[in-house]
Amino acid sequence: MAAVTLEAAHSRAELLHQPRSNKLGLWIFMASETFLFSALISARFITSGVQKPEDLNQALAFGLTCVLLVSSISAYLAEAFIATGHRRAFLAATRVTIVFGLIFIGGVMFEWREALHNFPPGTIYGTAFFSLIGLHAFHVLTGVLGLAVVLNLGALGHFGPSNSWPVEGVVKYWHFVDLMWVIIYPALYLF
Amino acid sequence: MRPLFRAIKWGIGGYLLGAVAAWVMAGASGPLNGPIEVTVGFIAGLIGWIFGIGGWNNWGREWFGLPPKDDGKDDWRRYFRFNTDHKVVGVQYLVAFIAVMGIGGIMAMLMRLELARAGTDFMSEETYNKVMSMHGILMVAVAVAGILGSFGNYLIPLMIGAQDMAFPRLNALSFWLIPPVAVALLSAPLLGSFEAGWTAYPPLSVLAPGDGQLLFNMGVIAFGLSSILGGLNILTTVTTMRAPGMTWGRLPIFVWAGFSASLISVLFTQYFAATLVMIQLDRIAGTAFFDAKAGGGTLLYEHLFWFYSHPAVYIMVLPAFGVSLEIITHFSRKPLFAYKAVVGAFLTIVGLSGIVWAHHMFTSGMANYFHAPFMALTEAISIPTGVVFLAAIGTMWKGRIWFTAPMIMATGWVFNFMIGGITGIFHADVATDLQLHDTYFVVAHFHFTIIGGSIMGLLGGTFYWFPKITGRMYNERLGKIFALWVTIGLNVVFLPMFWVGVNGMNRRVAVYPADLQRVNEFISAAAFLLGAGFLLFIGNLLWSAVKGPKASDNPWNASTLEWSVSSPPPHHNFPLLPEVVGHPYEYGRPGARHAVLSTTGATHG
Amino acid sequence: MRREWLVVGAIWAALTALGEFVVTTWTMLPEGYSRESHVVNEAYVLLLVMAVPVFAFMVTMLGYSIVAFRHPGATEDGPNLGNNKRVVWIWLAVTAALDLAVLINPGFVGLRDIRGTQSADMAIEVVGQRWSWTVTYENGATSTTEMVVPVDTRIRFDVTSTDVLHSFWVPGFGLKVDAVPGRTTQMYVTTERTGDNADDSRLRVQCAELCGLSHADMAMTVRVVERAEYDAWVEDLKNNPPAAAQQAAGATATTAAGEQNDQQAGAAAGQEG
Amino acid sequence: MADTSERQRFDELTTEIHGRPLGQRLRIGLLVMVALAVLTLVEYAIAVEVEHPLLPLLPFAALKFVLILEYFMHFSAVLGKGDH
Repeated sequence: MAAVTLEAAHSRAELLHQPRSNKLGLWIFMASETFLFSALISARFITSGVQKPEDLNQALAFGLTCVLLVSSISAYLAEAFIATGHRRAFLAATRVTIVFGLIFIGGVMFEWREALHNFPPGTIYGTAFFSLIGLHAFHVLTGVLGLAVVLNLGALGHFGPSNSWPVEGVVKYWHFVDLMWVIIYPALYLF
Repeated sequence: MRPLFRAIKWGIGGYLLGAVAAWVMAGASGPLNGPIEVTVGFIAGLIGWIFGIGGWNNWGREWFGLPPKDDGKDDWRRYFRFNTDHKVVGVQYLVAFIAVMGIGGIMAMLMRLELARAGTDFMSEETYNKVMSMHGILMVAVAVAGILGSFGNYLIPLMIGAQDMAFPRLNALSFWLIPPVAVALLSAPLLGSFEAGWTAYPPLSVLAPGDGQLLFNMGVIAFGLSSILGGLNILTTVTTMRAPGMTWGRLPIFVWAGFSASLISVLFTQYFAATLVMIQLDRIAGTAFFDAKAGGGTLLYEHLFWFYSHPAVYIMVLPAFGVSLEIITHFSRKPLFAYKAVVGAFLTIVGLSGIVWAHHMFTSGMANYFHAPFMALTEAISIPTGVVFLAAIGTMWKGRIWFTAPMIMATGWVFNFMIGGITGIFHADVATDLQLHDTYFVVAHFHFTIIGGSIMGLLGGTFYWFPKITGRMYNERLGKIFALWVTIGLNVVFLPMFWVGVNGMNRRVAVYPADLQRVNEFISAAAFLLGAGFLLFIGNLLWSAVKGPKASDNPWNASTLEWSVSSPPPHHNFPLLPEVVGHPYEYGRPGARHAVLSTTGATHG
Repeated sequence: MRREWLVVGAIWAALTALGEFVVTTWTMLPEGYSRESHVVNEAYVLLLVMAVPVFAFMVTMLGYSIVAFRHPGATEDGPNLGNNKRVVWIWLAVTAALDLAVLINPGFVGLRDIRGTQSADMAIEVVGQRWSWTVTYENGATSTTEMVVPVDTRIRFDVTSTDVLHSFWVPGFGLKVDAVPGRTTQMYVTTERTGDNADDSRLRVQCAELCGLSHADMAMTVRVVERAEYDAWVEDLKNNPPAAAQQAAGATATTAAGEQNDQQAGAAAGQEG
Repeated sequence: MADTSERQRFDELTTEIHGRPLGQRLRIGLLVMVALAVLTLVEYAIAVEVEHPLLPLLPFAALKFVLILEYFMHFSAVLGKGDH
């Protein structure tokens, strides 16, 4: 009897702690990641000041920014839909997010082919450009993988209004990647 | 043991797969151990290893909607697989890092053997550089994760009355990242040049031929990841998992120390990772971060590197502050003096640690106007550190001091770390630092802070919690001899190093001016004696873990929560859920209690 | 209670007196060859003088507690004295004051003294490469085996590196500065005393920043000589460069001669004035 | 019953997700998106017009940063529910 109560108590305690822990843990992780990005962003300004080459593909970069913005809102919608129990809409929004994420990665690859020619990584701007965009694109890629996992599990019927933490977590991460782009975009293209 | 073999297989398989894939992607020309292949291979191998050891069964399966599988029963084999019990992870960390400390210690002995004579008699300069670099990085790793990984994981949940860490699987992951790191670091000297020291300053680390430096970079990045995840786990655990009534003001001081150190490790470690990624990119992708001709610069590296690596010394010593104050309190049987001030001091140290990095760079040629502010900020750290010393002596004053092995370690910590702290001022001061920087004075200084600060905390904590962890008592007489041996031996070995430092011997050299040989002979002899003392430690613990007398639940009659459960603690930590009703250190007040155990605790949430 | 503090105070005073006596009379600092090294040594001694009472206090408290409050076993508790705000504040004030004192002198004072003015009687170019130093004098003469500098002269070293980080350190001068690829760092030294590497191993240029294989051997001897001897030596070095340097210096050696003579005259005049 | 109060507490802890109805969420999302789009356009326009526009661009980046942090990531929710 006592043992049963104890087990129950333990699982109840877990039920209470885990949502907070997950959320806090993700925030701490994102804070940590911010430092990683800040290291590279500061490296960009330390090595090459506010200099930037003339032959940056501004139109493409602006387009990529818009793509990320759209994917951000679709991710937001995915979270909103699953939290209110609209599973089909959630799946659709997640798919849209993944597609836009992939478009973004494709755009980066296209941009790199040009950039490799114009300002190769051996130049000082190229160094900052390729490392920062590369780091960011890597995060987009992991975000897409996370979304894919969530989509798959969602399609298997895993999430609902009371059980949406994985979706929320991945979407938060996705927004975080967007957040970094908000800084990287002006840092690389506009300043 | 099955998961271990599987992990080795998957790790090697992953490495080969990654290397070949990278080789094909890079045009299928050139050698299979080119820089890109090694890098990608290491990453793939790391993933293979983690999945193999149990990451896949315990965790990865969930990503695909499959139920997780457990790998085996809870017998001794649980120490050799992905185990989510924080106590298992803590023991894994402790044993692994004492082993790493042994390897690093052997390197130190080899170095002292070479340094006993002024010329190169025992090993070539190339070998010396490798041994020195290896000693550096291994010991840095021990100091960074030794206490936080072992006692942090083992004790923080127990001390705050939780069943486990907030993220048990992440916890297991952060430990199992360590073995591949060890493999990478230990094989680095075998694969070509590895001579840039643990600081890996470019352009040397970029230009050095061979794969050694690549593996070093990847290994340290993975270690950084482990450190970040460990810190994240501790921060979250302390914030969300405290037992009812365990307010922030009632946390044992070790928990506060671990919390503060975790703050640093979570945030600043990324900068070290970033610098190593930059070196790696310079090596494999042709970027120009540190290529002066293209406009890059090494000062960038130094700034970013020390932005992590100075706070890192507080990752090393803060947990040891916690351990030592914990020991001093319980063995003086008095409340911790100025508890709130100490907590404030810890947090102040965390804050200050992030804005003092450039005191490592007074000779680096950075702009002169940086010197004065960084000197001022650096010296300001002595104020919060002083509070910790005040707490130590204030607690001992008028106490009932029980002079056991851990207590000797803790008082030795006060003494030795103080020498380290005072000589630190000589480096914070620009005038003296311009002469003393990169000399043996620095070597002596940081060995006093890191051995005196961090390692003595680790050793003292090992004695103190040994009965709790193993359920058996260590040999007190041998423990006392060892504690005195270390406390005194440290001074005998490292005090003369201050002298050779001011007399013009620079660090990281295999040869030095002949007129310094007599003192170096003495240092070497003393170092061998100090090193031999560690056999006493290992022998004592190994023997006691098997044959030692059974320990009671609370052999020290200490008040914190971990002593309220059996030795070793049960699987869920607490047979009855604890509810904290008072401060942890209420010695000398009749009837005061820290916690009561009850079944109703959970409902308070 | 009061007696306890009297004993502690007495031990502290005795230890402090002993310590101060030791650090001020039995100096373990070798004398340097430059004004800057005196600044370093003074700062060093001052820091020791300030550290002694602090150290003595901690040792006294620690030692006294261990001896006087020993109590085997955990059978009895000490008094429930967890906090004393006044003590904490006094402690904070004292440590802050000490910190401030250290910061002002030797901190800022030492910083000012050791840097001195940004002017020099002569400039010497120093290039570090794995694993040797090349020194170029104002007359264009170069040396890779020995550095000779005149006494009583303020010298600016312009230090750079061609490959990896090195650090230009002459222990006898009390200063070092890193040799950074792609940058020129400067170090001002005012020589004050003649000396020879043969008598003092601290008169050597030593690389102090790990630079790979032969880092430890990356050293060259230093001599501080009288002005006249220096002039003769550097002139001789230019006219009869060592075999290795000869090829490098090559054709430019003769054309630079006139220029260099003028410069020397100028420098000499500046010194007299 | 203890269970219902726990249920409530669990819901409280996750209100940021479960609290608002869908319509309100969609409105907020749309508004923020429009704001972000406008800000990005202005950013771009400034960059085209001004040489090295470090200072004028900073507030825009900061504003976008805060908008995403607050409305997409619910940052204040993490501060609001401190300890127990």
